[in-house]
Amino acid sequence: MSLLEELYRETIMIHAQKPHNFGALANPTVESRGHNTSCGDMITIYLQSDGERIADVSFQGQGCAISQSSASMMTDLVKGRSFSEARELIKKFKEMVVEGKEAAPELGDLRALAGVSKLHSRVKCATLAWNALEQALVEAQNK
Amino acid sequence: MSLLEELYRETIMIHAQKPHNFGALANPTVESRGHNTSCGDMITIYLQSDGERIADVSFQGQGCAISQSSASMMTDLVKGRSFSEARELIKKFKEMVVEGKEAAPELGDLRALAGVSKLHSRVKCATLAWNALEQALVEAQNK
Amino acid sequence: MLDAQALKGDFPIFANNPGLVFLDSAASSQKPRAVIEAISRYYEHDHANVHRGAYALSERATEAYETARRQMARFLGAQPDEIVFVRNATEALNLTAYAWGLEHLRSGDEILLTEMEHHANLVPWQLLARRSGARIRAVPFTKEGRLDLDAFAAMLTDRTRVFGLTQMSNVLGTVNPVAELAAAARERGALVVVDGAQGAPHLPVRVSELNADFYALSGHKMLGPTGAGVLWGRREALADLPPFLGGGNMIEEVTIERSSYAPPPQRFEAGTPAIAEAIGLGAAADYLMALGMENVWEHDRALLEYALERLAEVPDLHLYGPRGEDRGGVVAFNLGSLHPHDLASALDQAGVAVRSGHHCAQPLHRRLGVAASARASFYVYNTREDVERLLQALKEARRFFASWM
Amino acid sequence: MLDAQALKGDFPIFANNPGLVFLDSAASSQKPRAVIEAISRYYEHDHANVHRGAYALSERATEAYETARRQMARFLGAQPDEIVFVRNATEALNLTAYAWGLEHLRSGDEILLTEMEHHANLVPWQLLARRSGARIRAVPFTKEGRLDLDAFAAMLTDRTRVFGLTQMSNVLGTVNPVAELAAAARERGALVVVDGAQGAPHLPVRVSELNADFYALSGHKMLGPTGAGVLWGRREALADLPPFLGGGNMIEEVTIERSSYAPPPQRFEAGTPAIAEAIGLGAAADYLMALGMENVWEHDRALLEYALERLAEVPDLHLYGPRGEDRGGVVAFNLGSLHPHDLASALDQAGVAVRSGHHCAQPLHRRLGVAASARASFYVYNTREDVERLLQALKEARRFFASWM
Ligand SMILES: Cc1ncc(COP(=O)(O)O)c(C=O)c1O
Ligand SMILES: Cc1ncc(COP(=O)(O)O)c(C=O)c1O
Repeated sequence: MSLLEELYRETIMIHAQKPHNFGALANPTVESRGHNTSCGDMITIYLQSDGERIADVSFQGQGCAISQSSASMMTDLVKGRSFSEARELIKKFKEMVVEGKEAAPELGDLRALAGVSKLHSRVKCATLAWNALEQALVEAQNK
Repeated sequence: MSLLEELYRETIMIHAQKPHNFGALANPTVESRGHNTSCGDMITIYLQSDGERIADVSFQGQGCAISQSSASMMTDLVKGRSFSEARELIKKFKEMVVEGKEAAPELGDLRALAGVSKLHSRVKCATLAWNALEQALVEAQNK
Repeated sequence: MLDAQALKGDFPIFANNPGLVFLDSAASSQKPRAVIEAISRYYEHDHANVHRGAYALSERATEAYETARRQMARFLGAQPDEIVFVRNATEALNLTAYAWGLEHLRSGDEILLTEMEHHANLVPWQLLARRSGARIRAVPFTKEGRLDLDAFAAMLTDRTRVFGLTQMSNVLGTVNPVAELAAAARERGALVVVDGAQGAPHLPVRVSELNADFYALSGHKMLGPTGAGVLWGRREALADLPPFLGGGNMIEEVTIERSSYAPPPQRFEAGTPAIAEAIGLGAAADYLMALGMENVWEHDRALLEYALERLAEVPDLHLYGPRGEDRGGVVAFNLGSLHPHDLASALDQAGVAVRSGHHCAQPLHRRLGVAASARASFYVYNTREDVERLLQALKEARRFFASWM
Repeated sequence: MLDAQALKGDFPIFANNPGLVFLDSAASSQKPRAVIEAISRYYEHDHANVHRGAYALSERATEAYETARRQMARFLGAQPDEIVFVRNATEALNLTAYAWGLEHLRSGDEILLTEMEHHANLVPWQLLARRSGARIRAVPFTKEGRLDLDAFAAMLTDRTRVFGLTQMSNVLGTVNPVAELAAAARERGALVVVDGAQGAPHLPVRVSELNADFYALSGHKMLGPTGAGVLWGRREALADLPPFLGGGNMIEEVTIERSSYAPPPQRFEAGTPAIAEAIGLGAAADYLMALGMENVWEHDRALLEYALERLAEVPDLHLYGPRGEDRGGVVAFNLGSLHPHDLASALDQAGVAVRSGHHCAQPLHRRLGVAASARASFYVYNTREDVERLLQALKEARRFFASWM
């Protein structure tokens, strides 16, 4: 399997084409923006929360298949989780795509993105939504 | 003869120690300053003139043996000359120290500075007063 | 015409990366051995700080540095004392904006730019506009990718104090009629600042014929090292320009309270310059002059025409930029609805290096109606075979992503 | 202790200039093979523009560039995102003066400096003072060549908005008690800007322990290439700092009218950086860390003490700078009434390279009561034999000029 085939799996392309949780929430507790300065792609995370648990989460923005599918699967995964669970997932995801560690089972479909760790220039695409989420959690907690 | 001996001849050292025409003129037509930005040395040329002939010329400032002796001998040489004669001497002097051409006889004692052309870092010392004179001639003519 | 295949041999990167098709010279070019060795040789034989030394080594370093200034003057058809060494075109443009602008711009003044400017010729003016209260206007470009000359004529007014434009667009490839527009702007009393970052590497340039006051270029885009660029200024424009960076080497006399400044170009080169880099850039200019800039331009043009012809074979490929003689060797494109980042990764897997993103030209892309594009750009070492490889890789990528486009 | 004679072998300049006694490292140091080769290797294998690429070459270039940032962070005891690459200390200090100063300084504010500052930490503040109406004051130094601490205490007031000082004087060799003075200044609410141009190459530096907001250094003085330096900023100080140069790479979103800016350090690195130079500087930092900065400092100190001892043999030699532990390897001097330029030429003829002039420190020389001085400065490759050669050359010069002194 070529790196390209490893990366652009069907799961990823389906999420990229029809992302879940796409669009602004009506009354988000916080909004957080992420920029990929290397390509100009941008994402906004909308979070509804009491400061401890993610009641609802969505995203908006545009970007490549990697960043869109990552945001789509991430929002699916963290919805309803406690902040500490979400932080643990952020950590696991980054270990997988940044450091190239083995994919943790709790990442579910997101494990399809493991190949990104071999294509350094795309790591920022995969982590764009996650960094914005991390930021949003901090802001929600300080509210 | 070492380059040092060739450069620091008696003529030069005597001029450097007791420079001729040193000090400001009482009522100069123009004053012109020269800076050697590489070492901070500075010279001011005072020129008394009708715009065609150098009635009187003097200099002030401080610097190394090369720049002081050059200024001393230069002022001796150009005093009483027409602007066009002075310009010709400036040209001849620069040919000698910048381009390393053979010393023109009309440079007189200044020919002792011919060795400077072999010590590039000192060329600016030797030409400091001359550039200030050149500038002074332009200013005097435009008055 | 150039023998690009033979020239590849001058560039060690190709021997060390067999199969590499490098199509990103508009971002930064590769370096010939002559440039790399000029730098090593300098460090190994002649290095010392310049200008301030009283010993042989420092004299040699100074001589090498000033030789580089003369080489760049020759390359641009300018005088050596009109050449200011800076890091890159970005610094050159900022120098102009800060030194000229902070002194001269007032609220109500206008800065006229174009919508095809690189951020480097946009953001410095924005920073200045914020401080001075001046206003930025930008000449749009047409659907073909050329400046809208009617709009230019209407936007150039007596309030226009600065006119800044790129000689060649880094996305569309458009070569602007600089001399003509600059003449009109100067007639209105505007300062003319030309961004030559793409022009200098690819076009024969005689700055004196451009009717400009300032011209900025980056050495690393014209076979030179990183860390060296040039701001050219007309002698009178430089003479009137107050200093930008303060420090050693640009002064005459310093007291605690105030200083007097050296004449140009020293006035604008505060501190220890990028000596080895300037020397490397001089070597790059010599290399290009030996090739002949007319030949470089013709080579780029020929490759571009060939590429445009061949790329027409790829379905769903949207190409940007004008057709015609006023277009350099840059091709920006998008493939169907595929994001250019995904496309570039696919091309990279086939060994073809192209850039994707906004190429530091967000307003330009906004006008094109897309967020980003992929871009292939050509230079002296690119061959028809490189274009062929790009074509094949594009076709493969299209097949690979077919069901998702 | 270092084996300086063995280290000379790492520096090609010495093999290519047999007999050279290089005593001008305070102006610019020589480069070890490791640094020269890191640069060539980069151009020959990995060059492409950084950050913006979507292909393997650009990834490798980016990785090498960011590795250099980490190396410099380790060298300074800092975090990578506190490291901004600039051309040299001069640019670092100007960046601070422009970005912080234009935003914060008002008429009536005071900028406190010292009389031993290099022009690089003086002229940028003068340019700023002229624009803002702020006033510059300078702490004098004592006859011994140490900062006058009583004067400092008296001059530091609530009007003091910036305190700028050099970690080590490039003429006197004095190492200032930076942490102590910086703490006092920060307590008064002043921004503290440290010029580390001489400190970083010679002293073990942990920036976090200096109580400073900003720290500037030049790579070319610490075995690195020309064209690369660092501005370190405390994370909070950088976070609050508005941009200086505008252009590519430092932005998030750009429209014609305005832009939003990237977080530090990118916010301060507009345009294509000096990539190869940063990589070379990283290699230099590694080389120095392998030697151990404590060892470098001890080596400099030992040579200095030996030189001071031996130079006492030369009649009519006036030495400047303090005696004691707080003094690095710099010796400025004058021989009788001889102009230092003439003296330096004589030493050069004997193969000994020293600098003469005001060393970009005119106010310092004015306080010393001289217009200029000659200066010998030591670094890792200098030996006792080099000192010996200096001594002999000085004695010869004295004989040669005897009748004129
Ligand atoms: C104390 C000090 N500060 C600043 C500088 C300026 O360094 P650069 O010319 O590399 O910017 C120097 C060196 O010349 C220096 O010695
Ligand atoms: C048209 C144009 N202007 C300015 C620049 C900026 O060049 P640099 O990043 O070398 O300063 C570039 C290249 O990126 C460019 O293409």
